[in-house]
Amino acid sequence: MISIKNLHKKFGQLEVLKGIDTDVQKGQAIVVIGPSGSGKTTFLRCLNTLETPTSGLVTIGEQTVDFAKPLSKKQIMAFRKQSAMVFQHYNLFPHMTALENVMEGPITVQKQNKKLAKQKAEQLLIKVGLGEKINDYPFQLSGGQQQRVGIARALALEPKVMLFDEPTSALDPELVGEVLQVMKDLAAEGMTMVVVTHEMRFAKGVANEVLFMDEGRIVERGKPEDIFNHPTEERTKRFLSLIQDTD
Amino acid sequence: MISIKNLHKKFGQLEVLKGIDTDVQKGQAIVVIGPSGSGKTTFLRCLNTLETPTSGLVTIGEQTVDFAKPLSKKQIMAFRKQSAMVFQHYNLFPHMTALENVMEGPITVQKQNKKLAKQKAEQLLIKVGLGEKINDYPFQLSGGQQQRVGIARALALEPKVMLFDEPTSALDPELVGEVLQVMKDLAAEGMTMVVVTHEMRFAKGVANEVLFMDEGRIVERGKPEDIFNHPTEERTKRFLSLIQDTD
Amino acid sequence: ACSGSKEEDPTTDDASKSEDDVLAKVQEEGTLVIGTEGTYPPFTFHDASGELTGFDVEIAREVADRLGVEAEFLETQWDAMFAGLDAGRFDMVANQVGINPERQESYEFSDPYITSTAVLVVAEDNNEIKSFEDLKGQLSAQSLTSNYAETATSFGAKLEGVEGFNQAIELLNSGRVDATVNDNLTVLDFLKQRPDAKVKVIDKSEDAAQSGLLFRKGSGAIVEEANQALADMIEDGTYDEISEKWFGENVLE
Amino acid sequence: MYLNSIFSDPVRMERLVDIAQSSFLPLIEATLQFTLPLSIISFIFGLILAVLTALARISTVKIFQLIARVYVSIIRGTPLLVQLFILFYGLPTLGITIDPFPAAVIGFSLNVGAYASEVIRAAILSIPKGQWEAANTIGMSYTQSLRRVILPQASRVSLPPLSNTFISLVKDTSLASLILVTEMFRVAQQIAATNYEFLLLYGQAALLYWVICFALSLVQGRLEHRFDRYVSR
Amino acid sequence: MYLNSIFSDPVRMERLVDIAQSSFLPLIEATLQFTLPLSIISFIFGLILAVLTALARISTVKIFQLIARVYVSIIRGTPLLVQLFILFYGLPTLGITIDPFPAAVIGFSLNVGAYASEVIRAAILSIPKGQWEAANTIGMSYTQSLRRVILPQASRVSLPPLSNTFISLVKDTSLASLILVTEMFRVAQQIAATNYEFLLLYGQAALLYWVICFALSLVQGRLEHRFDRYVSR
Ligand SMILES: Nc1ncnc2c1ncn2[C@@H]1O[C@H](COP(=O)(O)OP(=O)(O)OP(=O)(O)O)[C@@H](O)[C@H]1O
Ligand SMILES: Nc1ncnc2c1ncn2[C@@H]1O[C@H](COP(=O)(O)OP(=O)(O)OP(=O)(O)O)[C@@H](O)[C@H]1O
Ligand SMILES: [Mg+2]
Ligand SMILES: [Mg+2]
Repeated sequence: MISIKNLHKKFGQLEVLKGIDTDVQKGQAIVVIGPSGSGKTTFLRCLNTLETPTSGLVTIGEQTVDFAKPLSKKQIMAFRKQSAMVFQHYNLFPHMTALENVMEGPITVQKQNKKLAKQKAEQLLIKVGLGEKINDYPFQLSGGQQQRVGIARALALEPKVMLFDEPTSALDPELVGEVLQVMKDLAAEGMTMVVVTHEMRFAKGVANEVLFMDEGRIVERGKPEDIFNHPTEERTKRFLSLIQDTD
Repeated sequence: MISIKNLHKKFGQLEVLKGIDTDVQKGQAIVVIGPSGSGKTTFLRCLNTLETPTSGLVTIGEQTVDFAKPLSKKQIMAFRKQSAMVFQHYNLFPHMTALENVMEGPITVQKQNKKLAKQKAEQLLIKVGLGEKINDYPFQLSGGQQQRVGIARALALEPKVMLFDEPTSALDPELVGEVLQVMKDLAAEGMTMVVVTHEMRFAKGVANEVLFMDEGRIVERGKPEDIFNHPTEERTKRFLSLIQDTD
Repeated sequence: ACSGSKEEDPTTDDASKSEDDVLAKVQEEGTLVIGTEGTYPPFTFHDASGELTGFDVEIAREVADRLGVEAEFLETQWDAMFAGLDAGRFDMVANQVGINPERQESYEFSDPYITSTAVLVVAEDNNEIKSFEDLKGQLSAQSLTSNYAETATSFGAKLEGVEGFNQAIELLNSGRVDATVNDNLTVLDFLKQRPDAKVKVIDKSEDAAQSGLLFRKGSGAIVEEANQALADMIEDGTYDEISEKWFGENVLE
Repeated sequence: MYLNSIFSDPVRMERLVDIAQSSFLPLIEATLQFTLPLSIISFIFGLILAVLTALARISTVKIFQLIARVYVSIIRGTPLLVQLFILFYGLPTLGITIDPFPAAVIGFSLNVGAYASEVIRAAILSIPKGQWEAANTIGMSYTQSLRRVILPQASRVSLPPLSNTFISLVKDTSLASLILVTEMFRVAQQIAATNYEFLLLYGQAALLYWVICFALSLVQGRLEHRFDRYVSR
Repeated sequence: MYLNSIFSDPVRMERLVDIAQSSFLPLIEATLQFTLPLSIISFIFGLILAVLTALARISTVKIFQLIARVYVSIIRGTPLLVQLFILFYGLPTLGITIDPFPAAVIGFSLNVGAYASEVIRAAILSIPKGQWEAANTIGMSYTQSLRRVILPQASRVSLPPLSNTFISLVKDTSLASLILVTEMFRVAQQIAATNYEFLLLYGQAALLYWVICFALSLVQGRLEHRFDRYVSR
């Protein structure tokens, strides 16, 4: 479903991604961990072309793109359509209700029939457990509810792959569970997912594989139980000792 | 060191604290946990009179205040001086360097000698591990470093009690450790501390007692091992299941 | 409003060629566009019904009639009046523009159609100034470009520069200046409107100033035509009628 | 002081009341006929210009940035009076003659465009980057993001400063008399010129301006209220 | 058009150059003697007034709020020209006579005070509540918090809009001629009144204003740079 070859990203002089090679099978849920600044967010954003990679050959779904070459807007749009992004800070449109947020993509961008788009949006909101809140504005929703709207908004685009960038790290501890539940359900339904998170409940319980990034490279990759219990790399060990209970 | 009797706080019609009774011995570190909106922040803010309680008899250090009665500015100032607050979002003064942030209270408020205040501030910054960063502005510091400046700024006031409101919850996971370390050191030195946190590493490893709040009341109180392993109240159990690993 | 008639005329023509243009243009369009302030009674102002009227307005209208064209008045401030004439927004200005050598350098005047004398105005309770001779060392409010400023200085007055008579009167009223020298007809009109005003006319000068209709330099034949029209008006009594109507006397000389 | 208070003089008092009464109608007429239409039309054109200028300033194309900068600098750096003067009396020497009302609209629109562009630029920049990204991520083009996501939110932020711009504009229209548009303030001057009650007439004009501003603040309040639908307090 | 371009007429061209040359000195003199001092002094007083007004608007004391609101509404709602007129020609009827320059300073300060108060109010409100609380927590009084924590940060935010206010002020000082202050624009008018080259002189005046604005924008840039010391980019 995803195949990445030698992905590089520079910001000016600063090389943030130093050659990422990896692929993700259809229906897999991959968790990416790594220290702050290691390039996790940049990696995800490159997959959704929110950042344009400096070079690299990336396939998502049916689209393959070589970022070393100049690309047309159309190519980028077609490539971007393959995936959808869920942000750490939700980034809902504050001037639209939950329903309008979810309908916006299908209607404005994909020019779908309004009535159908609305029906589908309602179904998605019911699916993420917000059937009662469809006409609320974001400010009226808790963080966990907002993030679930964010997920529904991404799902409405019917992407092949869902990208999550620390979807629960801005949430109150007791609200994390409800968002994780929605993500677990998605994984169970066979959605292909790339998730940047330090939430061990998700990494251990749901992820098919864990990817450890450091300094713009994938340092280690493996099944969650292997990575967390027997990391082979020194850097992985050091990092895990920082984020896990030490006492 | 702290004694609280029947503390109430209303925001208009909304009663947020519905009668808090508790006390904290000198040198103890108390952790407050509880669901969002239960009143933890409001409780801490009342102790520092950032919010004025509606009623209640509170003693901190050498000052006792009855909030049912009208209070003079001087009384409030004297009472506030007993404690110092560390905020979730650090709230450093962005236009001052780390050193200036720490010196500001002693110099502007307590009218201390500039040279002495500077020396003391430097020592405090060294103590929290920032000896190299004293002339950096907050934006140049990582979250963990900023929070440590926040702690130094609070310590510079030489309070009897330190109040912490979720001091690590805005931090990247791998930066949490460095702030917790400073707090542990403080506790070891015998500082009296009230800490609102969901950081289990601190609650389990350092706290003398854990206080569980819900809906404006203290529902349960006990040693960390008791609360976390054998909570007696149903509400406590439900809450702990939400924030701890369930799988 | 001002384009049109000359399209066939190549604009690259030199200045001398444009000499006769104004008359031709006015006749072709059938309107004489006249710039005026509209805020200077009794010469050019709006009556109670809001209509533009006044001595200068009627004179200008009569001139247009005699040229066989419509008079179209456009109103604006003093500075814009000159700029408008320069820019060809107006063909002529009728606004009590005093004839003096400086202006003649840049513009053309018709023959004078009014002569006014200067009067000295002071506050009602001012007993120190009794004649022009007493102006010495006193502060007088004057429009610095008017001929009256010269009159005032010639008697040794210090000047406070103002934008017009109205401001001079306000200054006199608020006790900020001692006197102002102005045209007697304007002052008369003011006193008619504001009989309660705490000012008085204390002296009248011998010197007289003349005003004419103002044209762009090189307006050519239209100036002569206007002069002819003025002369005819004086000849057949029309001028006298208008003058009597506004001032109760003949103000030509 | 040698002038008695007008209140102690019943004759003068009566005269003032008479003048005030009879002059209100022409003043209101001129307001409705020129001051308001001129303000409103210029404001609309000015806003369009302002959005374009703001986008040019924000854009990464250097030449757009430069044009926008020069335009804003010239308009803000020189008096409106002079701009109108040049537009109306200067351009004809270059063969361009514009009628008074259109010239006024052009002049005032250019003015609003420059001032408001800074407001709108700041408002657009104040919208969190995440909003652009969210719009991008659901596949919106630049124009779509702007129209559906950014500008609606920027309107909220820029409402108060834009209402300031409008207030200034309304009062600035008094300069239109310079280019032959007999707007309300000019009418006040015309009336005062015949009865020499400048203080009174200017006061009346000020009152009318103030009423417009007050009405505007009500409109602003309603708009803010509507926007506040989606903003927590 | 029937007027030929001035550029094709060497005599006229020469005359214009002569006039331009000889008038620059008096214009610059008037700028230095009146326009700039008037602008700067009024701006300083206006800022003080603006801070007080902003604090009154923010305060919880209803009567302060009301006074501030009425003041701002009146000043913003009525033309500056009328305000100066009333101040200078109206007050004497009540027995209060103020000299031209002080009257101009009072008028312009009141004006700046009203406009800038809104800017400063917004800037103060834009400082996160956490800053007040942090100041409180280390024991600062209201005044200390304001002076040491809030205003320094608010200055950063309000610098661009305040420089707008200053630019407007500089140009508005041309109204001071109404109350006998012979500022630069008045000098331009006086010179033009003798040679009737209004367009030229107004253009020169505009150029001088523009130079001031440009200088201001340089100062603003430097100040922003200084503030940016503690702001990440
Ligand atoms: N737009 C940008 N311009 C310049 N540098 C950038 C930009 N975005 C990110 N960087 C830099 O790239 C590096 C990687 O950033 P990135 O956000 O991908 O890390 P991350 O692993 O997501 O970290 P975190 O856990 O803090 O979210 C950092 O050094 C960051 O400063
Ligand atoms: N200034 C205020 N005005 C009105 N209501 C307030 C105010 N501050 C807090 N509240 C309300 O008081 C209740 C308790 O808030 P508080 O912030 O103390 O909870 P908390 O336990 O700290 O929650 P969290 O874990 O989210 O920080 C909430 O319902 C909140 O909405
Ligand atoms: Mg990241
Ligand atoms: Mg809290």
